[in-house]
Amino acid sequence: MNGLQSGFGAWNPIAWTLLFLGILVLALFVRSRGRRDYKRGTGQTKVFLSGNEEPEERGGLHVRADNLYWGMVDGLSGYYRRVRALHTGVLSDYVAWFIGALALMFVILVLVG
Amino acid sequence: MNALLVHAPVLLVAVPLLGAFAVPILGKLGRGVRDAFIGLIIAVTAALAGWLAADFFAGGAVPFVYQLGGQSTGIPLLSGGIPIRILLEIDGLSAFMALITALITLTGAFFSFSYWKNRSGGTLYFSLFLLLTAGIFGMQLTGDLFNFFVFLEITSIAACGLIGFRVWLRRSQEAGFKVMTLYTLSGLFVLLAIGLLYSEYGGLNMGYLAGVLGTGVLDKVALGLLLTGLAMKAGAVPLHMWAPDAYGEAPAPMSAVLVANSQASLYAVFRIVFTLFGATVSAASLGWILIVLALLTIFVGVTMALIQSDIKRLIAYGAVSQIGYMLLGVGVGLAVSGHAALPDYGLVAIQGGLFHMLNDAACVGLLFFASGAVIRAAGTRNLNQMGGLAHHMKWTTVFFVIGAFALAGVPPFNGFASKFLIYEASFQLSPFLSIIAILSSILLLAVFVKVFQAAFLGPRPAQPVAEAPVGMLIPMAVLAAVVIAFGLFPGFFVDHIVTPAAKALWDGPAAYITTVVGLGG
Amino acid sequence: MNIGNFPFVVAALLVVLGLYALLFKRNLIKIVIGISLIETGVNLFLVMAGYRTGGMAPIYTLAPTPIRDMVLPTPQALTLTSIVIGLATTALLLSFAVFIHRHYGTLDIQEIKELNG
Amino acid sequence: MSKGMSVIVRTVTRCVYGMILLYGFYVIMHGHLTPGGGFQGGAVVASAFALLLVAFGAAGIKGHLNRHLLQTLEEVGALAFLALGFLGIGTAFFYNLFAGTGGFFGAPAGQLLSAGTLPLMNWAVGLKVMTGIASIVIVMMVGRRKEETE
Repeated sequence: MNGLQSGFGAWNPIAWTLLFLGILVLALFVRSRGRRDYKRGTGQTKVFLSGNEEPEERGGLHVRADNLYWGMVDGLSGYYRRVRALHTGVLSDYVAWFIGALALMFVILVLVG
Repeated sequence: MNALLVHAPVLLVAVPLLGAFAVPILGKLGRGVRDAFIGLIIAVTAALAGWLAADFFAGGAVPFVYQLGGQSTGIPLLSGGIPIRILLEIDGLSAFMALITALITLTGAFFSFSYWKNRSGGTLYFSLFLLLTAGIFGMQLTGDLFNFFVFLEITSIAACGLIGFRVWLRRSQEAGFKVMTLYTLSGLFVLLAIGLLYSEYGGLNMGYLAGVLGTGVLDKVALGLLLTGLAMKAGAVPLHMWAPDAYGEAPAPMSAVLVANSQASLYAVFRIVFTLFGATVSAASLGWILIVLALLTIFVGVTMALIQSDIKRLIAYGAVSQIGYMLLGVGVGLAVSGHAALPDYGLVAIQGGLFHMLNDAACVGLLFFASGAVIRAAGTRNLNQMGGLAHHMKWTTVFFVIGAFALAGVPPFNGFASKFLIYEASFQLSPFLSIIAILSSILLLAVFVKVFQAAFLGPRPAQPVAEAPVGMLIPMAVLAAVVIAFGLFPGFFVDHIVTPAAKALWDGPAAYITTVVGLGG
Repeated sequence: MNIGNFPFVVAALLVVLGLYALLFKRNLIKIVIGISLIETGVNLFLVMAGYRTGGMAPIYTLAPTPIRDMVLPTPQALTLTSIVIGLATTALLLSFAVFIHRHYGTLDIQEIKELNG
Repeated sequence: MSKGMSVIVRTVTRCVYGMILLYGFYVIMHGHLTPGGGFQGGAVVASAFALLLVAFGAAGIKGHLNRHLLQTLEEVGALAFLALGFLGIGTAFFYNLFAGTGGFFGAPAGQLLSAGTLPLMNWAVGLKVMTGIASIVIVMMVGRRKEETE
């Protein structure tokens, strides 16, 4: 009633949520077993940045949107160069895509289906 | 049946239309009167749609027709076997789509009140908003191809008016011109197809046409014109180029309603391939056309979203990719509906595709609303210039995260429930399909992590920003509640709403046809 | 070729001409003219679809006997509706063109591409 | 441009203006009997307004054609059309309530006061179309003028 059956697998969100909450409680429990004898205000509470000093200017720390996934976009640069070239912003090209899709659809429907 | 309920199909079109024409007059009486009137109109429309759908689904989802201008509303007049009246036909799919439209327009209108509080141009905006609402309901409820074209053009004109009515913004004018040209072009080809079908069979009624359509070349040309024209309006890759312009440049609440508009075109695609041409054209080849379109849409939409730096354009590409999931689900269902064995997963795929329409409307609406609140607070749409908004906009952040997780298909939100059905069913047709779908879903999560990191995380902004007003938060909260409810209790909604809609497609056009032409012979 | 098919050829030519304008003309106004040409072609096709050779105008009180001598009224109603829609579309497109010229200082569609990528 | 066109054009406009209006209203009123109707008649009437605008310029017609009044009348036309649709909702939306009843607008087919709500709908559509097209023409004209002064 509550879940979904696909005939192949099943999905029960309530059970999943209960499990998720259970694991969350477990994780919090493990966390609460951690050491409490660390010294505040010393190097023990500092952020560990591969041994580098933590920069003081907080404003400069924010990673801006274009810098995220730089590596991935760079790795896919061949794909992105081609796909961006298709989105020219020129209306005539968009109309050409429409005519092309129409022609292709005719060919498929009349010849194949 | 209740007297009001009998007339509900036509009232869903007529009441927003009445509002659209009365708003400019009432606008002269002051903003309070105008807003109260718009709220009343939209609330009445949504309540009628909800009531109609509830009664329809509770009553076993038996299709019925509403006849305009006849001696009675029910039985269509036949003249020589051809229904000539203007008919609205409600079956499971129409009622389901009306429910989606009601949800989005209701929340969109109430979000708009707050959005237009300190801006000018509200009267024109709401007039066009109601016109668009009437057009979308008309597209979903009509049983007549030509009226469908009229409603299609009403939505085109109203949508482009809404994209470009802020004439002082240069990019909105560019978007308005491009979108209007492409909408008109696709609309004219749809009209050409309707003209072809009319000249061949002498009828415009969908039920009648479905019963007499042949398999000649002319029918296939008409099908090609209809499919391509409507795929353009739905925003399927490679005909999607207008969609980011339209969603991105429209006012934020409008973008959500434009998605509902695209879904109405998608509904028409499903109606045409299943009901109109269901009995005549090879289901496998049509289904694979939809599947190829779907894969392109999913992949190109998500990857293009990843590199955007304009928050609304990013969400717009995300919305384009979600159109692909709906096409994938229904396309898989169509492709297997031609098999002699009729495997069960075809129905599951259609259920997934349709359920995803409902879920997508709620999540994308939520994301566009949140982006409106973010842009209002940050004063910019460029993600590179945002940061740290979560310090001041806690509720908006929560709603954005819910919408983003749901759209990316993270359990236990609703997007996962529908994508689960799509993955499982498409896996049984071909594992490649579900691999692409799952991979793109993960990429979409990465896309929204980018937005979340860039806009909401980071150090406090230099000037403190204000949380979105309550008038914006409440519509977002309603959509978030819908997202969570559909996510936690998908079984209930799939059983009661989605399955009748999916069965209307899966069981073939016989029920739709006999409702119109079976009675008079 | 039957002379009765001539209007269909004209309709097809109009649509093709309109598509040519959309694809190869750079001026916004010419693009709007192209849209109007396609629309005219489709409308001509619709009217021709309901024409009967030697038929009368479809006026109820002048209905001839046999009624088959009357041209079909439905395509004419459709064409009329489509003309009305075309009027609204053209007006909207032209006003967009006016404002684009005001903002961009050009009517060349190749230069109006801020929204790309 | 704002001064309008030559004396010949203006005089001819004065002569034919009334005739165009008359013909437009004729087409609207006989919409249920002859080819034509609300949209066509309304477009003819609006063309008379456009002629005025061309002949006398935007400044010349100031005070004669009020844009806000036109837009309000356009909404009234649309609302009247919808109201006529709602009138029949006791039976079905757009049901022709008055046709064939013998009373007002119920005369046999072929007479001016026949066909029930159809002539009324034609009037409503005619009002909407004539005011709508006129205000589009005026807005475009005024927009042009403003652009020239900038």
